[in-house]
Amino acid sequence: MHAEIRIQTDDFDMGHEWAACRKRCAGSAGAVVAFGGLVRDRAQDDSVRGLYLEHYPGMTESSIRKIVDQAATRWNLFDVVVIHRVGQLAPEDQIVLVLVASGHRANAFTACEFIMDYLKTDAVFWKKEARDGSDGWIQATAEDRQRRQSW
Amino acid sequence: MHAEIRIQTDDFDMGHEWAACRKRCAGSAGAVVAFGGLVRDRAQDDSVRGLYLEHYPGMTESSIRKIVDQAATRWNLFDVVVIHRVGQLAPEDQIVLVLVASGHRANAFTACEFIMDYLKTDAVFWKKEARDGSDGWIQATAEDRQRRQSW
Amino acid sequence: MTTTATSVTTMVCVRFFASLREAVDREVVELALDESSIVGVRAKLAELLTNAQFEAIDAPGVQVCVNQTIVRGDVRLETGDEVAFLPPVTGG
Amino acid sequence: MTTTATSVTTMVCVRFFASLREAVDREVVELALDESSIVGVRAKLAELLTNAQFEAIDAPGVQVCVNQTIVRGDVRLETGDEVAFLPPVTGG
Repeated sequence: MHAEIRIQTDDFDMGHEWAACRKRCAGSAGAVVAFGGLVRDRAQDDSVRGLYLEHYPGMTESSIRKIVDQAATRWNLFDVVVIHRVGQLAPEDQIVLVLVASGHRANAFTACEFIMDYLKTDAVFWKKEARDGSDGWIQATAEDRQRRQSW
Repeated sequence: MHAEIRIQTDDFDMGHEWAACRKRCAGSAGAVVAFGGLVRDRAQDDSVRGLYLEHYPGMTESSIRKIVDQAATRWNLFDVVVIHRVGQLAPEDQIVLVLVASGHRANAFTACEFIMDYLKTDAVFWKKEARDGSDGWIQATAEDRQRRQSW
Repeated sequence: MTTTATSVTTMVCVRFFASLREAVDREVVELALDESSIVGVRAKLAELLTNAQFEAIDAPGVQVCVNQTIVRGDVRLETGDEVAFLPPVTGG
Repeated sequence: MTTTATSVTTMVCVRFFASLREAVDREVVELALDESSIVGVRAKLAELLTNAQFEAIDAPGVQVCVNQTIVRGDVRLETGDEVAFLPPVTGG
């Protein structure tokens, strides 16, 4: 299995990642599922000016690696790419990409959703949301923790 | 909601569709989920030489429209794109793209999987697989019908 | 001799897809119906096709459409209607 | 005067992230420990920080790492170890 984890300030190019993934598992993969997370311009009726993401170099990568390895063990995956941006982001920006290729759609969907749920609760990132009026560090929600427990 | 359904012999460009979808729902969408179906080079231990897809112009589009409208009613979607290829395809080729944007990831994942499950059983397409030795028309599997019933 | 409205023959177009197209070896046929209904279409096709071909379009799982809408049981037809025989579908 | 091996002071680096970095107004501190353990780190931080700052790093939900591995309870430390205080994480 090909697994790739990148933490970067730069944006990523979905078309490029999709093509590279297809090329790596050409012929064997029947299903590719991609999740893209974007910065929204509103949160709980406040307008959002930006999002600042912080990480712990080295530890963040290994926290994601653990999640990806779990997914690869539970489902039959050919390819996993996780790209997570850090630093200052603005509304409409891409935050995260999770790309999963498998033989069939059920495994690809389930593994991609599993990885996203675990990223919310277990990946070593911190997010500060700049809203109109006040800035604040965001935590995983009760729903996030529930979803994580459900796996 | 923006809904787009295209049946075409030409290939599609994931990067282009992703960018266009992001642009249409910039700021409001927090989650984009894409499913890509690819032609595999093997099926049940036979090697596959190609896949021929046939459709019923007009009726095929309306069968997909029904599926998309159902998804949009059940989940809160900003954008849905379904591109389905027809004609002669070779292993590694892209067959289908389902792209769904929503405020949050749960709705986007669920709606995308729902649309794919219904495409397998309800969309008006026929597929003929050219295997080593024999060609044959494919039917939705028992698992496909089960998944469709589960919604 | 002039034809009256009641004696005008109903002309429909019948389409076959995928495995059924191959089974009946035809994509489209124009039928002049004695009885303006699906039952009338089936009667004409029984004359036109071999037994094996007719069995293919009469098999369980085959759906019948009129003007791109799936119909169950018998329905009335008018000239210009498009009837289609669809084998089990699968997309994605 | 020469120091013997047993009297060498353990030097560790302590890092604070995100809300904790802001709360203690520091990113990294170097600490010379009297006691070579997490307990020793906490004792030194209690001296160095204000009460409010210490409460922030001592709050429920804060995780302690040694060399990028989360630890629970007390563990021994050696010179060169990196200790980190992590507020609740969330990615994606």
